[in-house]
Amino acid sequence: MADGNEFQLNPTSKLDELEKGPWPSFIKGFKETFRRTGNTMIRGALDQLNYSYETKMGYWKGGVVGVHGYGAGIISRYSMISDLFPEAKEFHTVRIQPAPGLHYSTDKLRELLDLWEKYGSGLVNMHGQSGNLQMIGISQDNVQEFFDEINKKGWDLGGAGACVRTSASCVGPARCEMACYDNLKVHHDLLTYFSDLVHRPQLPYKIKMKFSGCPNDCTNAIQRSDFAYIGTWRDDIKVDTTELANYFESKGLDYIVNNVVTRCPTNAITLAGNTIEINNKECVRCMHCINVLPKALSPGDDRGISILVGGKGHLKVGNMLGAMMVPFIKADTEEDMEKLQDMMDEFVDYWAENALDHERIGEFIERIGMHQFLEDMGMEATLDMVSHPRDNPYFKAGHDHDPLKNIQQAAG
Amino acid sequence: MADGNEFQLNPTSKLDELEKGPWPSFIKGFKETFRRTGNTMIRGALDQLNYSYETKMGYWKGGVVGVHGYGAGIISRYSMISDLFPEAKEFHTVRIQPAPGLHYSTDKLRELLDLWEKYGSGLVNMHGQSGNLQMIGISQDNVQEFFDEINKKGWDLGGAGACVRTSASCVGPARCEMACYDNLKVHHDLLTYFSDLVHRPQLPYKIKMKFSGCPNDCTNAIQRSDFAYIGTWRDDIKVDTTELANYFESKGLDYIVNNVVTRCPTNAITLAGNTIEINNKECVRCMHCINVLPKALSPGDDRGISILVGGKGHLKVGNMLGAMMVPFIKADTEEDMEKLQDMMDEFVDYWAENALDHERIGEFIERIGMHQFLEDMGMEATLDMVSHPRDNPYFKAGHDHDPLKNIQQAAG
Amino acid sequence: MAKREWDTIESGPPDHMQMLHPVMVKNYGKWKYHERPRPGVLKHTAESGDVIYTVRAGTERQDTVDIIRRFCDLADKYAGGYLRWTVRNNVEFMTDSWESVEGLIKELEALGHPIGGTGPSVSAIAHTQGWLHCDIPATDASGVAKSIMDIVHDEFISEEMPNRVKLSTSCCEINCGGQADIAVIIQHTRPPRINHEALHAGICELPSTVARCPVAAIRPTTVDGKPSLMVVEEKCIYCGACFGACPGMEINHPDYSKLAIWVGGKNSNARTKPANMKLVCHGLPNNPPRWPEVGDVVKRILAAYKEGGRDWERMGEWIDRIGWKRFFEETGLTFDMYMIDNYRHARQSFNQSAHVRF
Amino acid sequence: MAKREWDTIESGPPDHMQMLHPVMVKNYGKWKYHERPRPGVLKHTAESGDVIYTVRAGTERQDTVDIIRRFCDLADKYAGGYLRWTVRNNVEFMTDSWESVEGLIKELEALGHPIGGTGPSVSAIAHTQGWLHCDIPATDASGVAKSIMDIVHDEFISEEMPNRVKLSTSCCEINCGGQADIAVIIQHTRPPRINHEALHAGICELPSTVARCPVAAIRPTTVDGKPSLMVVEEKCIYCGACFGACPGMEINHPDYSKLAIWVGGKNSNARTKPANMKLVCHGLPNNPPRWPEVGDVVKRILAAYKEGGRDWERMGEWIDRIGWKRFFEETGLTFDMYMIDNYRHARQSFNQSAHVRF
Ligand code: SRM
Ligand code: SRM
Ligand code: SRM
Ligand code: SRM
Ligand code: SF4
Ligand code: SF4
Ligand code: SF4
Ligand code: SF4
Ligand code: SF4
Ligand code: SF4
Ligand code: SF4
Ligand code: SF4
Repeated sequence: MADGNEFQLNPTSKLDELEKGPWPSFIKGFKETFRRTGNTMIRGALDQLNYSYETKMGYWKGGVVGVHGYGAGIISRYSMISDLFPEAKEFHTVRIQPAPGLHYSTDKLRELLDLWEKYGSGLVNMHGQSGNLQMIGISQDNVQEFFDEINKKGWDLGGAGACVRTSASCVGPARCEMACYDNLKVHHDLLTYFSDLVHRPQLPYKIKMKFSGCPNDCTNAIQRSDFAYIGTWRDDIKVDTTELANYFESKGLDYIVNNVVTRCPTNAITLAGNTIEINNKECVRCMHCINVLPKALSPGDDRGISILVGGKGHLKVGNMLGAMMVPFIKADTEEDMEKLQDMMDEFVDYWAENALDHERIGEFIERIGMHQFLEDMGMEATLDMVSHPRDNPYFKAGHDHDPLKNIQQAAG
Repeated sequence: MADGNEFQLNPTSKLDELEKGPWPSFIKGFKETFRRTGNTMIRGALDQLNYSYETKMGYWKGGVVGVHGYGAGIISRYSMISDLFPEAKEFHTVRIQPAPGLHYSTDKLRELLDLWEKYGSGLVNMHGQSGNLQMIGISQDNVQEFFDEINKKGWDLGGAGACVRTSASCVGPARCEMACYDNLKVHHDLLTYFSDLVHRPQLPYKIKMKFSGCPNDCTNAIQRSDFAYIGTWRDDIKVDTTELANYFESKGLDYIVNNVVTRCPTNAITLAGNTIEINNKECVRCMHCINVLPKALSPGDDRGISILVGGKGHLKVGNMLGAMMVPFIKADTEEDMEKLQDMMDEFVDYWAENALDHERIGEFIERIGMHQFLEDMGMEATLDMVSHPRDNPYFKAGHDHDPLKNIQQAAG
Repeated sequence: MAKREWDTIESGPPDHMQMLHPVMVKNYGKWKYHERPRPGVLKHTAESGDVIYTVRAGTERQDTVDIIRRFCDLADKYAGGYLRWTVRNNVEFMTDSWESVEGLIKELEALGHPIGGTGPSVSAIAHTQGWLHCDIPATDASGVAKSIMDIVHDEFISEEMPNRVKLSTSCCEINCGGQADIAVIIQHTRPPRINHEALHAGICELPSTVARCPVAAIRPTTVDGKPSLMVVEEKCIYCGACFGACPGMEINHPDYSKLAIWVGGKNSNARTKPANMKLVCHGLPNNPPRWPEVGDVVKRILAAYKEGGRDWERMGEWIDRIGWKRFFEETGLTFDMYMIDNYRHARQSFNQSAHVRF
Repeated sequence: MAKREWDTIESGPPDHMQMLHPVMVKNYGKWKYHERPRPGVLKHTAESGDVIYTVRAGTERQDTVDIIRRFCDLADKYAGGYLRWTVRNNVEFMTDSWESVEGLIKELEALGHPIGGTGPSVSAIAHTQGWLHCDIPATDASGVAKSIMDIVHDEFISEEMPNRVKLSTSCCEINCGGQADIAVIIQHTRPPRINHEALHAGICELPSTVARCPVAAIRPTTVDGKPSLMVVEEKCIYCGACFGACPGMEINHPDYSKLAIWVGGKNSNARTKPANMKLVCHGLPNNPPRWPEVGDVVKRILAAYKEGGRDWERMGEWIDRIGWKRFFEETGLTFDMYMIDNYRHARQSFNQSAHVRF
């Protein structure tokens, strides 16, 4: 520790290198706040981090820190080398659920910052990859009080461990013309509905939901969440013919052909003289043409959500992308929301009862097989769920199946 | 058995239905030959077959029948219901290797037919799915003599069981302008080289090779053989500009655009006024453009073979397609042929020593992993072997790998 | 049997050069291009300017010496004494004279052999041994083949499909018939019943039977005090692999062995990579001697493809373009849960995207 | 601690409606289209005709109360008292006046926050906790992130890429950073060393550590008479999953934990389906504080893509078009055996065709 001046940093020759360069430097930021507040936890953290840069090893270990009544929301960190750097002996993170879409008013945010400066290090992570507002660096002693204070102001903790996790939403209808459902509201209501499971780990493993307003999937939901809610539409793409004509005029025919017509994944778009025609039956709702011509094209009016299940990270099986399970569900009315909640309850309950420890729902489905899953969930198999029918003969359909029923009905 | 007339068939009411219709009827054929020869084995076989049609069950069981010195080549069949149909009590098949490409002279073929009529049923299968000339229906007593007689005339048995199997070749350079190597010769020489392994089962399981003159793969080699030899070329597609111009004239621009330019899998073909240009670096040797414009385009002059390994049928893992292992190998000179033989020896020996019982080479590679396989075989990994690099992080490269070597060399 | 006087010569496959028409010997490896003057006839032109015509005809495939001798007669008369078979069991006669082509066509047709199978036609179906010879079949592939070919006969003798259509049929799930644009394959619908008597009689090697099961569903057990096998029914996937290893694992049944239809297999590398075929119909009755239900489904699929496919588009490529939903709509077939893969690589076939057609 | 007087309200996420600029509340769900007046600035027009501008700026991501308060100041001054963050940790200010846009840009730039990350630019890198906070990291993702963003800064503030470029970096193989066009991820290059002392001290649940291993390489054993674990080295795939379950399974090492580069991840459904990223470089040294070798490879990849990609073509789509061979040629990277998959679904990545480029 530096002698004399309590606002004096210790040498951090490695970290200092990260103050250079045009991109904003977190090291600069940390030092600034330390210099203003003299919060020694920051100095300790910088010292330990610099030591990590020298030795190329990490020195935090976990433990159990929580708030009254909750089992999750705090990531506890104890230094393994507190003999060297006692100032950051404890350095827990408080995960706070922000408003869906990461929208803030400055007054609400300032309240939070002030409390954080009072109880914690003053370091803030905006945001964690799951979507939490992460307050980094607090000692156990302060955790409960800090929580009580922010909870009074309307903030709640997020998930960690084997529970429903904090969700992420794209900006959604708040500002995006592509949004096909009110993902902010669905996020808000579902996470509130699942509060108990957010705060009290009682599941085989984590569950993440992410809410993207459209198939551009600006929250990376399909890849990063067990349940990806992707906005979509069932009717035809809306065409503003005046704006379409404007595009033809301003961008030119070549541009439209090379960037729209030839880029549709299913060739659903054809050039028809000086305009384009969309065969909506062939359209797979990929968003591309709408992205290129946002003034002229927009999602249809019969909007809802596609739900993909089973996305997750690398662990054990390599990256898993979510797979289409519910091609279309409405989320307009309170009744719709109840249906959605019921459906989610069924998914979660079924998984929770049958999964192994540390088995995400994607892995679970892979283990028990899609047939078992669909049957147990009482879901109908549809072609939307697959890229193509099976290509191996190992299935057990049973001998009472009548493949000709439909054909005969159609004929009869 | 019908009374009185030894040339009289028993009733086969089910099979008789198969005499109707425009396609040639094998039942008609069988009956015809029975009526001429009175070979009761045919009648017995028809009776048992008709019984199978009635009961919807098969009634053959295997056994062990062979010829002196060989362990393979005969598929033995004994009737399980010889009390009902004693005339086809024994009904073995002799698998004979035809000339590569299934080419025959009538004199050689007639010799064979005459001997077959003498010793066997007179029923012939041209050909089995692996490429054997199958002589169906002979009793054990006659097998050795029949074999000796045909062997004198230059015919040899094919494979069956855990051995190198009879191969198949497309018509090849004998009649096809697409042939990029002399697949008939390579087939002939390799199978002769492997004769011992064809005749004496001493491998973990079967090995099939198939020889297609070009990537049209008219023998279905990639799907149906452990080693698929596919003709290919390394230099540029040859263009006959006069014929190309003729096509433009006779077929029209639209036809060329819609059926050639837009159908190249890598967009290697561009329209350039009234002709096309091929970017041979982008060409993946798919054959399509050559197929559509055979007069104008043909494979380049630097020709050779791509070898794909691991194709096989459904059993255990679902259909496996062969995977590219040797992107290019020459097969022009005797030296080339020796190299090819040595390489095949290495493949076969390595697999034979390490595979489990009943494990095809594709399954074997899947079990031990491609890294082990390449290392043990001393083969270099190339991008031709994959559609794309790995997408999961579970590999063990070791820490002595230097990824920057090549970059630095290039720079230095 | 008399004492053997002949010493085997392990001669391998005969030399093909002695089996070729002289024009083919002369121009071996020097062909320049081909044309199709009419369905069933090819015309190959060599660099030398020489021409060889090929006449292709459908056969019984399960042939006889009489049938083949007749082909030999025709080959002698019109084709210099040479002939060949295609990988799909069609017979081919090569001649350098157009008159011979006409003679061949006339005589072959008179004998009942359809001329065709070239270019964008439906060629002869690849099939397997079935009840005629195999020890594990649940149907008769030859009969199914004949029944289907009768139906598609007109498509064999014409060239009116978008691209070549390859059919196959197999009499057990092993599928010796191979991948095809449309394949008809036996499908088992319940686990094998174990014939303990047979097992006690020692006809099977028990450990290798156990090892054959892809899902480890077979376990050693004791029945009546003697070693036998049992099947864990929940695990068993009805594949029938054990039956190939051991006849006591009785998988076949007149009613419970059904037929399934697969589409979109592709072996060539033209345009798209080779592709496995996909299940589109299962549980069809195994209904000899004519299997009308199978024929009906095959016809529906061919009709839809013929109508919708573009030039050079193989069955699977056509479906990829229009999407599987429309394939099912246009053929009238019904998608169901069992068509969703649940085997080892199942995840790869899931729709891992928000792409969806409404 | 004093007696608690507050009863927790499980309020969940706050209501977003109270967090929105009035123009956004008014036009909620009624936006019509957007434009990008300049890099880093969006203009959304509502059906009502209302307009809202967005100014997007890069941040430290590991922020402080001071940094955020400055953003609040700017939001109060120019954006009605509202602001938001993007999923990539950029901050966004919304305003209905163009003057405010200009003011914001000026002040943000003065504070060192680059304006950009919109449209076809390289946006801010998604990264993870690293040595600053996580208990299992082998590097410091924040440092790698800062070092890379310094290099690509010019591509953040301009829109000159073929399409959006998303970067990520993760400090262990678990990859909390996610799939990206280019990802930099820790890669372990040897099995964990087992700290038996730690295991004896009871810091881990042994059975759940055993269960965590994807390849069943961990076995219970006894060391010094006490229960511990061992690793079967031939089986171990160096994934480090066990370390997450048990700190005694020491996978990290200053020299043997390396960095690997992955490309072509795609999350959107635009045109092509979402895709996993692929390994293109591994064994790069873990070289703080600036990781120059990593930066060099990232630069090469970006340069090649910028040069060769077509409009709207994402990194992976570009590579699919030109082929992986040319990707390696154009970036100067070297393909090797380890880039061939050998895990569970490896076969699916093999070239199961005769398609080959020479
Ligand atoms: C004779 C035969 C080879 C043999 O040695 O027996 C053969 C001969 C020719 N094939 Fe083939 N193919 C033959 C079986 C195959 C097979 C395998 C099969 O039938 O099981 C395939 C792969 C099928 C698949 O992908 O599932 C095959 C895929 C092709 C293709 C690629 C078609 C495509 O677009 O996918 C071509 C190219 C073309 O059509 O121009 C081709 C082209 C040709 C050409 C035009 C080559 C040439 O220039 O001479 C030959 C005349 C074809 C015709 O019928 O119009 N041949 N061809 C086979 C005839 C089978 C039959 O009797 O019907
Ligand atoms: C005769 C033939 C069908 C036909 O009518 O053409 C045939 C018939 C049999 N096949 Fe086959 N297979 C025949 C070509 C094939 C093919 C196609 C090919 O070779 O191109 C395949 C797919 C390719 C492959 O090898 O995987 C094929 C894949 C199998 C398999 C599954 C192998 C696998 O690993 O998936 C078996 C089962 C086994 O070997 O245990 C099998 C087993 C059998 C057995 C030996 C059944 C048995 O295990 O007892 C059949 C003997 C029937 C008989 O009584 O003659 N047969 N079999 C074909 C051989 C004729 C010939 O030699 O020319
Ligand atoms: C602000 C943000 C959502 C949010 O709630 O935070 C957002 C906002 C918009 N995205 Fe996005 N996307 C945002 C993250 C993403 C992500 C996820 C990510 O960055 O990790 C993706 C998926 C990335 C992937 O595929 O790996 C994403 C894929 C897209 C696409 C599809 C691009 C493509 O062709 O693949 C579009 C369509 C487009 O570019 O027109 C899009 C379009 C848009 C539009 C134009 C939508 C609109 O009409 O308003 C927004 C302005 C974009 C701009 O920057 O020009 N957005 N967008 C995110 C900004 C991130 C950032 O700071 O850089
Ligand atoms: C903080 C955060 C990284 C960041 O800097 O943003 C993070 C940090 C950790 N992640 Fe993560 N993950 C974070 C987002 C993710 C994401 C991205 C997402 O949620 O969109 C993923 C990929 C998606 C997924 O869930 O699969 C992710 C996949 C994992 C996994 C692997 C899960 C898997 O099944 O593949 C683990 C390991 C585990 O859970 O056992 C893990 C575990 C961890 C742990 C708890 C390490 C551990 O096991 O002790 C890390 C705690 C670090 C710390 O000290 O704060 N983290 N983790 C992110 C959470 C912040 C937040 O709540 O907002
Ligand atoms: S996911 Fe769709 S609705 Fe949401 S921000 Fe992106 S483009 Fe807009
Ligand atoms: S949204 Fe996508 S699939 Fe639909 S028409 Fe537009 S580009 Fe084609
Ligand atoms: S595989 Fe090629 S060379 Fe052989 S017959 Fe077919 S097209 Fe000709
Ligand atoms: S052979 Fe195939 S890949 Fe090559 S140029 Fe022709 S169509 Fe394209
Ligand atoms: S498909 Fe099955 S039943 Fe038919 S011949 Fe082959 S192994 Fe025998
Ligand atoms: S039918 Fe297949 S899965 Fe069932 S016991 Fe036999 S081998 Fe095993
Ligand atoms: S990537 Fe690994 S080390 Fe980094 S934060 Fe996530 S779990 Fe921790
Ligand atoms: S590093 Fe991975 S593979 Fe190795 S022992 Fe640990 S969990 Fe198992």
